[in-house]
Amino acid sequence: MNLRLSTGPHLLSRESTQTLMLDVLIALIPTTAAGIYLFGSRAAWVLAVAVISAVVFEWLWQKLTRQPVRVKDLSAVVTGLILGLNLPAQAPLWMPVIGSLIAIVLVKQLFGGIGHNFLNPALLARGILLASWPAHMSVYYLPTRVLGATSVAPAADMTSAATALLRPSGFAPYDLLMGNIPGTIGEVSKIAILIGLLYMLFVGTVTWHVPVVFAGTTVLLTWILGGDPLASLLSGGLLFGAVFMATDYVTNPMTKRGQVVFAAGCGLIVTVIRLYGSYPEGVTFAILLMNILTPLIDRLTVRRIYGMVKKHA
Amino acid sequence: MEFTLTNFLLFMVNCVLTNNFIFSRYLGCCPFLGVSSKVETAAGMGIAVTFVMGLASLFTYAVYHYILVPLQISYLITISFILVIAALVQFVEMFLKKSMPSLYNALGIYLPLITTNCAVLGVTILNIDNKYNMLWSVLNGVFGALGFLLAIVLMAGVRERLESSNIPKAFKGFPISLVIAGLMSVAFLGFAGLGN
Amino acid sequence: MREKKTFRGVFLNGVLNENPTFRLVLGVCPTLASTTSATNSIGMGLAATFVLVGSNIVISMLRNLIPDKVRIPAYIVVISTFVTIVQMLIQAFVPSLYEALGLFIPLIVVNCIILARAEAFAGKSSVFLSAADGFGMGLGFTGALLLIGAVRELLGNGTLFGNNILGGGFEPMLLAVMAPGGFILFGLILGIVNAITDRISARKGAKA
Amino acid sequence: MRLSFKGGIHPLRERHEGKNASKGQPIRAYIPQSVCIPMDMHIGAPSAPVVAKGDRVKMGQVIATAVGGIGIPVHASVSGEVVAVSQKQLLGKNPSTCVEIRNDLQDEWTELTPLGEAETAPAERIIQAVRDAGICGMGGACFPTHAKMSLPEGKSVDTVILNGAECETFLTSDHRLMLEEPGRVVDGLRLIMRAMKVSRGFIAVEENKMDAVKAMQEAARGREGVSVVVLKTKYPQGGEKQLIEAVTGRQVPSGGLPMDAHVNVFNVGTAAAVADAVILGRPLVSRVTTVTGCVKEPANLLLRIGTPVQEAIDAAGGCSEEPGKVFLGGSMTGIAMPDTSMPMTKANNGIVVMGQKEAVVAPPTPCIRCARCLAACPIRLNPQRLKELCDQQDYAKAKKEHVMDCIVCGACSYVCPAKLELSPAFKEAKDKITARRI
Repeated sequence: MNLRLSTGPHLLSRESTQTLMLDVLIALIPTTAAGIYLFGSRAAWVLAVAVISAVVFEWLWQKLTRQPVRVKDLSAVVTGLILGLNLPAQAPLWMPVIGSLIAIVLVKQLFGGIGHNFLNPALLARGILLASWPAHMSVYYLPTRVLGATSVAPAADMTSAATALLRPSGFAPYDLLMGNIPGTIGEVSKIAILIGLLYMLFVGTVTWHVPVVFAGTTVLLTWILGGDPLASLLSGGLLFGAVFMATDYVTNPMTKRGQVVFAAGCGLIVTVIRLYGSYPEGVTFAILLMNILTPLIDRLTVRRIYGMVKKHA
Repeated sequence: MEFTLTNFLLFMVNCVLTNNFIFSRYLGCCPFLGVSSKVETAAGMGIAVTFVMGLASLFTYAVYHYILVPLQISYLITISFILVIAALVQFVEMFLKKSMPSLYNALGIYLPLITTNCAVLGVTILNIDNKYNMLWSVLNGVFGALGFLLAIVLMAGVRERLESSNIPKAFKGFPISLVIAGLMSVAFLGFAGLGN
Repeated sequence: MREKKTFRGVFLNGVLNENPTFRLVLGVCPTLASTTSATNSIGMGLAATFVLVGSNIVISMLRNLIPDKVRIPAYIVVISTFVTIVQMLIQAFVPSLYEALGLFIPLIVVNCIILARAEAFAGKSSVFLSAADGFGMGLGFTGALLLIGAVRELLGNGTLFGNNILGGGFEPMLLAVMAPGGFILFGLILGIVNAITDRISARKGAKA
Repeated sequence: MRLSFKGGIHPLRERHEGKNASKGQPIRAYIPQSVCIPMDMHIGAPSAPVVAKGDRVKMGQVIATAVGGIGIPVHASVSGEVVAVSQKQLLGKNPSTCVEIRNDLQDEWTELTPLGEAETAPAERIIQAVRDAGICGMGGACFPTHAKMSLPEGKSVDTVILNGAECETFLTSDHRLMLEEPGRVVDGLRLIMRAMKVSRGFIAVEENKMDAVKAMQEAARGREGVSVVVLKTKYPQGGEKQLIEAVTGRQVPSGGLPMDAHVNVFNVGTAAAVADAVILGRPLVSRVTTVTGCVKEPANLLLRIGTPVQEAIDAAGGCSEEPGKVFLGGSMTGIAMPDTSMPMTKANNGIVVMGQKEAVVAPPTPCIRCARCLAACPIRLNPQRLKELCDQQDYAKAKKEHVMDCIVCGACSYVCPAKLELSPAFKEAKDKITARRI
């Protein structure tokens, strides 16, 4: 009899990095489907190129540096898909490739691979694309669905008003909810994002803390500062960011208290950038900035452990 | 610029966040890269710099406007400012050693490094170039240094976190630190337009 | 065992083995600030070289006269004198470069390379070798800046020394000439240079 | 309302904590052909054997006497002939002295001296009787029970909790004991309360054993100061510190003992053994052990102390497939054994056989900071951070960040999607810190 020896626990939970990533991918299905439905096949191309190039770069890097290939953990797929969903449907196809290169190699692998990136790879890639090619990144198009099947022309008067932040006339709350507004592929359909959130809450991929506090802070601050709270919630990339990017395990704090601080900080920065900054939308930068603060938040939100009580006399 | 609360706040946001010394003006990179491996030491360095930059702004303002300009030797600005700063750092060091030994113990080791911190000389020259009066000069020095403090502490936090990461050998140390600084400064782009 | 120092040896040491930018990573601020284009890089490099050679020579000449205690302030005075001279020269003859480098010309004073060479080399070596060291370090600095500047200009502008290289179809990556691009590309180039030198020295080690 | 503590996990939720196979099996006795009784089943100095090869012993006869203040004697668990007194390498670090007895199958008891009934036995003699019966913590702790019952000067206890949580996976021995012999358990509790002069006693049971709760409630009816409380099904609900937090809302101070929170916790099996010792005068010679996993007939066996594990497995019908791993205890903290000829001891509440496939552990992957370990940790430590420190061998810092408070429950390792060996690393760190006096 050849018995294995090891210390407990002898049976482990069935969750693995792969299953967690798979759950995120499942949660992204409604958003992906809505994006392709709204923006047409062009959106599908952008997403496909983003995902494939992300996986290829990850594989290539791990091969070239003679590391174990971990493509199967699906994290590169998630990064690629989220990056693609962060691009406008009309982005030239080299942009998702450059974006994936930045996300996978510069932000993730250079720092030691999965778990070691201190910034959200897809978001930083989006930030770099936005700063480098503003012409492509800040011109948004109304979904082809809304314009009619033949037209892919920019919605003339609101091309540069990122994602209708000011709720331009003509966008009823219903359209904001369903995604009949200009924006990136993934951010427009709020209903799809919320379905994804419900799925992740149900299977326990994420807890409510980050999405709710992030969105709540933004709405509250916008209201206090005299903005339109409903529009602040339903326009722009707020929900997509709060649900899928601020919840990234690797780059947000470990404790619940830390996550609340993190999310509130995101909300504050988003509101400030939206109302006073030169960029029309601040979700990307807000999350990135809070990513940078995360190590310090982690240091300052250490939990009081069991037994830190006075000895009873 | 008139001194009002609004101006004060906008100026602060501008100096600390929007035009951060490290992330958008490239001033003070050497200590930023060199003394940012631990959060505590980074904070010590940042505080020491804040102290010196505020004082340096004050003294160089005086030297420029009451000595160099009247004597029409303002071309000696570089040489005189660097000497003022060097002397100031010496003086602060001696002063701290004598009257506040505990603070000296905490900050003393960083002081000699500050003389060659280009942020200090940089801010004093910028004060003159931007024609700030004495108050705004000092505020520029202090807020600029607070931006430096923020940057170096954030940097140290990230570097501490990456201590156990498997970074490719060729990138360990300076290269990865530069990349970290670059990625951080991408995030700081988000503050563009604030405080203007 | 100490090798006898020659002009050539000291010069090459500065350019290659102890390249101030790639090997010693000194003077990061001017490196980042001036490498937005190849032209600016050369301008900054040559200005720094001028100051390096001049201050190295003067400090070496005065090395026995300067009391040890006031060594550093004395070095700073010498260096800042040369900086002021170079600043006036650039302002007079290359106003466009003066515009582009701005604050970073006076800041050559606090470029750690210069003070470091004064302290580590010129303060203890002959005038002749100090000049060689200044030249080597300066050219090493200039070469490194040129490499970074060329990459940044090419990516960020599609040009090299202002000449369009990559054609009309290339959409320049603005970030490369912005502050973040400076940090990132310097970091990447530094890492790649490290990787290459590691490989070369490994090969040398294998041969020996 | 179900009482609980902060943190924790629900292991093997999808397979009913692994308990379904054996929880319906009534306790049945199994008599081994021979036993091998180690002298170091309890914490403290090993007992000193007083028998030699060839001696005839009766069941319950002392075969080794207590050594030191907290030591306890060891008794023959069968009647028969001593065939060897020898050194054997068991699961401990050093070899253990073992007394092997061939069973003559007569089950002839030695002379027993009962003290009296649960409510009438003289209180001041109970602790001595518990010591003489060789009782130590039967939930797995192995700490001599009489020592726990005797408080040092200046300490006081106002609450006794009987631990019937049985939060470990697979185990059903306490469940069956409470269901089948609730009276013994309550008697034991009353005896402990009387001996310690405590007026409040709880019997705490997880809600996945409502039948046992009912049985205990009935048995406790009318008994002075005794109440049954229901706990949420959660691991490690039965950890001493967690149980105290759940039942009393108090916390044991860091580095302290339960009595520093004025509480003492005993396993229900221990209480039953105390009842036997006082009321019947019987020393601890047998205990209920769950044998489950890949065995043909999962069972709750009343086993003599010292029964070879292989015999217990055979008593449960033998392995149903080629075994890949056998461990004593549940799957969270059970101790894997290299071979099944070793004997089971006073603390063995379960024997679990795992198949070849289940025994393969997934290789670790990089941490993704999902923070599941933080949510799981019942001590509210940061296992992710501690693991980093352990990997860097920075034990001084790990100590500063409270690694010594880790109870090595394995909850963090269980939930880790990266399959990192967290709790083993903390165990190692704790051992090293203690050994090197960091």
